[in-house]
Amino acid sequence: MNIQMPRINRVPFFFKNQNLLIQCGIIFFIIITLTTLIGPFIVPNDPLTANMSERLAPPSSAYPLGTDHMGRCIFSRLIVGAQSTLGITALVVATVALIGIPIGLVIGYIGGRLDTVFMRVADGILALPEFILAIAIAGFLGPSLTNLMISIVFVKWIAYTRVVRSIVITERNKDYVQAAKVGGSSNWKIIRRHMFPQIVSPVLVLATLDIGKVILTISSLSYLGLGAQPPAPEWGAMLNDGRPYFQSAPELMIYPGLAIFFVVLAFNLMGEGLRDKWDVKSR
Amino acid sequence: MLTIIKNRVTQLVVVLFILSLFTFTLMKMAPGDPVLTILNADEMVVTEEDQAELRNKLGFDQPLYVQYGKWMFNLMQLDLGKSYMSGKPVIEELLTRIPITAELTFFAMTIMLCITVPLGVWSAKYVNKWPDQFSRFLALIGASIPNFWLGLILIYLFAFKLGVLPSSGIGSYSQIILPAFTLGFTFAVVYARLLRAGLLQSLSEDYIYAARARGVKEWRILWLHAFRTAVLPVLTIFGLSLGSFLGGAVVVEILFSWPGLGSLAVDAIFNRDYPVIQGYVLLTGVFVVLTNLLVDLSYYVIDPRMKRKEEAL
Amino acid sequence: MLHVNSISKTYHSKPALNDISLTVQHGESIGIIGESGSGKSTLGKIILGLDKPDQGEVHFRGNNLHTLNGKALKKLRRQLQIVFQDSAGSLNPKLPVWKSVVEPLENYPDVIPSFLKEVRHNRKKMAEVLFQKVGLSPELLERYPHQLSGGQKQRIAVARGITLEPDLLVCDEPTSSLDVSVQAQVLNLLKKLQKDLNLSFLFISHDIAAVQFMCERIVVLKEGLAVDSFLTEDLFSQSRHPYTKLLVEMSMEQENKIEENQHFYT
Amino acid sequence: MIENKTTATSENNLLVVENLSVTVRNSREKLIRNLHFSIPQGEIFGLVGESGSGKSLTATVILGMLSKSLEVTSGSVKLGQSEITSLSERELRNIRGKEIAYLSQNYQSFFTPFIKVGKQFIEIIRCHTDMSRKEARKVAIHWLNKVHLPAERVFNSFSDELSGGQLQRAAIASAIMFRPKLIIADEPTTALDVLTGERILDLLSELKEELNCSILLISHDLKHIINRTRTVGVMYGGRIVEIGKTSAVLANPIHPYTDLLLQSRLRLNKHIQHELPTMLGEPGLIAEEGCPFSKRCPSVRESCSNKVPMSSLGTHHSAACHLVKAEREERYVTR
Repeated sequence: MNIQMPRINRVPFFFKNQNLLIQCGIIFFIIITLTTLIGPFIVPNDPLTANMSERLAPPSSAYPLGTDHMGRCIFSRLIVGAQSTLGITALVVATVALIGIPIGLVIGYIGGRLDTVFMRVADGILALPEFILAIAIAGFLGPSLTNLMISIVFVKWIAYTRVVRSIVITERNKDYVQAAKVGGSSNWKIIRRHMFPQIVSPVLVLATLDIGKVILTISSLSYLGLGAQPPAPEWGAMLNDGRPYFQSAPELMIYPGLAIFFVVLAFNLMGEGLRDKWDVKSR
Repeated sequence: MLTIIKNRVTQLVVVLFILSLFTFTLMKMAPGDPVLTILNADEMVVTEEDQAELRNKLGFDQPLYVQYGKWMFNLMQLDLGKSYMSGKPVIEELLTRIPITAELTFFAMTIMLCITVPLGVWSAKYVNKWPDQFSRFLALIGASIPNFWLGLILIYLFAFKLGVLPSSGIGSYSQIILPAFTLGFTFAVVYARLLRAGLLQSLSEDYIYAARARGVKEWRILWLHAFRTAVLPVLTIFGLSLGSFLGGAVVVEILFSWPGLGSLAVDAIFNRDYPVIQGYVLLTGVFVVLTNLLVDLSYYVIDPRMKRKEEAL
Repeated sequence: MLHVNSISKTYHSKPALNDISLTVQHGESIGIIGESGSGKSTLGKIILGLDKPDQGEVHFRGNNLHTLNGKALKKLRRQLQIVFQDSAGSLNPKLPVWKSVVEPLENYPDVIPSFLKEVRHNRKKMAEVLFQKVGLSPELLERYPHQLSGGQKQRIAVARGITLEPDLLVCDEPTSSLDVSVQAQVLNLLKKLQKDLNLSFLFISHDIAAVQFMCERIVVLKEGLAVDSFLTEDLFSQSRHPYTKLLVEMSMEQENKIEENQHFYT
Repeated sequence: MIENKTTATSENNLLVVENLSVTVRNSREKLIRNLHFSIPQGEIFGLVGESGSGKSLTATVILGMLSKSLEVTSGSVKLGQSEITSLSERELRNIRGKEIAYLSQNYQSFFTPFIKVGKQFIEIIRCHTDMSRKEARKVAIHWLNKVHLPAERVFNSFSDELSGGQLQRAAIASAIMFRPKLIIADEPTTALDVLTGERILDLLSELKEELNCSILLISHDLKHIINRTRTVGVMYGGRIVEIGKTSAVLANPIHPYTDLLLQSRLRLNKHIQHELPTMLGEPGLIAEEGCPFSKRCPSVRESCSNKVPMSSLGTHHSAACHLVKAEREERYVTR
């Protein structure tokens, strides 16, 4: 039935206002960014200095969250760790989007054989999920953050190309694109003016949600010891460090885990909020 | 249908070829000399002659394409070489681990289904009411929580604090609950949202309205008319996120000391046991491709329209 | 001006058009009638150069439309514009409508349509003039398509169609997605513009009454074949093709019923 | 004279809609206002209106399938003795498909696309009776033959393997299996070609005679239904602005909306017109107070923003317009 139903807002508790999701997310995001940028200058202790006499110390004024198994300040390590985790993630997502979007635009718009070839290649690459690829690369080339980033980028750009491509393919057959062609607009102009605006919001949503996913992937692999190498204060690696002690000192794993959880949650909240606001369908 | 399968299988062969080329290249790019690793050069004195002899035996002195050809030939016969560590054939190592991982995956997926379907249907039925909000809340948590951390928390709670479930090991059903739940939960709640969206979409179709107007019972409408197409987006995403699922399985295996394929692979990485890593990568690659093939084919079973459309072209 | 020379087109091994020929003179309007699946929209697309025929050719002002490339094609395209059926789909949802209207003028900086002489330097002003020409208030300039009604959107599509003062305007079912009370408005507008700008029309429709109102000559398409072609005043002639007669009869039956009633009472 | 209730509830009326109003839940937005009409046994009643007039929503209310975001705020819908608006979901389901049948414009999505048509026939039959699959199949084949379809083939087809005309016929077959009292046909021919559409309407009227049921024929275009209906209601902005014997309405369109709708319709003419008569504005323009058409009406006056009651003219014709009394009455032609 084509009866237009007015949207009714009668949603319980904190989802009442859809924008609230974004607002929560944005507040989190600002806190996180600030922490990342100025954090390293204000941390109470050097995150790398071990002090074996202060091992597994409880929270105190000197060590706000206590110390780890090597007597390093957990709080300082968390703050500094934010920088490496988030910095890497931002870099990865930006690279991926910069590679994926133009390819998707061109392939989707031109279509035909080029598109078929691309889809084959994409299928081939997707047979190697980023996690497995990361394992492969870490396995053959040795575990390191750089290798980890390469493997994520290598697989992830396809997701962006796919999203962009599928939008472009639906849009390019619509009458308004035909009308623009009839009106003498060049292909470049059609891509720039008519296609690009269509992909902005879906790609932003995708990227926001991907930041969370990439953080999770990086920290999982670091947890396995395939990403950041000790003694770097990376959250996943910190969790791995704390593992032998977590029966006696669970806070070693609780704090970094919480940090990861909240940061990812922030980006997910923002992504969900933006998706609702722009009414982006997941493809 | 046959032509479709034929097309897909051709695709599959191409994909597998790329995959094999890729792993072979990576293996050749790997730093360190496998010959020295095998001869355990760190601890023993190895002569040039010994090295040359082994190199010749392994065929490493031949041109790359010959090596690849031989390697491919062996691969066809499921011969992936021998593990540097245990000296056993890689295929044997893999085969002993597959059932262990399969068990974990099977239980995780069962738990996943048991959460996804009811939660998805429930929240679609009460859109924007509290069940829907609850499932949204769960999905946000599920998408934000690192699954190894969830596992750690679960171990801490159930094994250490409550002492009701074992923290690791394999063999009994009580031991499988925590790892399977850890693996299944994060995916289940996210898929539940997808299922909900799919259901809302298909419930708003004109043919659902028409079926209601014909007096068809509500449960038939939900399960026979609406559910089918609602599953499609979930299946698509499942196919695409299968990699993360397998990745999650690796993490969970390590976390719960589950001696499956993941543990094997991680051990192999730290021991630079290249044939095993290669075997693992190839195996998962084949698995992912085959599963996606199944997902693709299931579309045609679920919605016969697609089949006819494709055949008409 | 436009010569369509026995074109054929096949889609998925089904013939969509079979050996169609027609000519359009300057200032003339030709109607194409056909039911769904008759190939009438395909014909429109081929004439615009948006699609290629399998056989035959389209000559516009002496040039073969489907062998031209680049600049020459662009130059020729200026004279060939279109109004689509679905007014909602023919405007970019992310652009304010006035930008859609003046887009063709950006692409042809040298073209100065007679009615835009004074304002050619100013995009917004041009849009205003064009809006006026199709009977829309300038308040609507900044709106997005979803903020407008079906009739308003179709007027905007018409405005875009005439922006370049083309020789030939292809109208592909311009009224069939509109409400009944709006159809007549849009048809009147199109007819008025045709007179004012001396346009040629290729008017594609399934509605025989609309075609009769708009066109001087009519071609009847059935399953990709041109079964009948005649001057509009001969529509009721006995020598029409049986299919045309059937269409006319259907339409007249309803009419007669109304008139019968009106006579009955008066 | 205000139309009184005695005429509306007279014995032979199958469907009686009285004073029906539908609003968006928790808001004041009225989608249907004080709707009032009845359909006698064995007759075809036409409901005409453009987009936003509420004609399809009316069908939804009669089927008892109103979305949860909407609510009936007043009035009643009576089918025979049962009051639709107060039936339980279960009772409604028993009526739907059995006593009230539905046909839609969108023939392509009438049957669920991935289930064979025949299976869906069996489903309907078994939802309403205890027939075995075998018996149900026989019944389905019988009715498919009845609408002049190649029954076996259609029975074993998916809906996208059939043509528009075939699908609409199959839809009709599925609708009449239980000899319903009322068939709601919501734009059954709009999406079809003219010729196919006419044949579908022929079939419907033929079946109506045979089954002695009533039909509610909904359309956006007067010309689609004037040939077929005995009575017709014209809707605008959620209200019926004019209702009466089709012939009387055609001869004396009282409400300016009906009048203009008739005048501005596209028609074949012996002499070609130079300009079509038009009506101002678009169907989205609906006045909140008084006559909903007043924003587009050429003869609008101040009193139009007050409540406009239905006034009767002749025995079978009434309209909600102040002009009725003032001007039109003297011009009204009676037999």
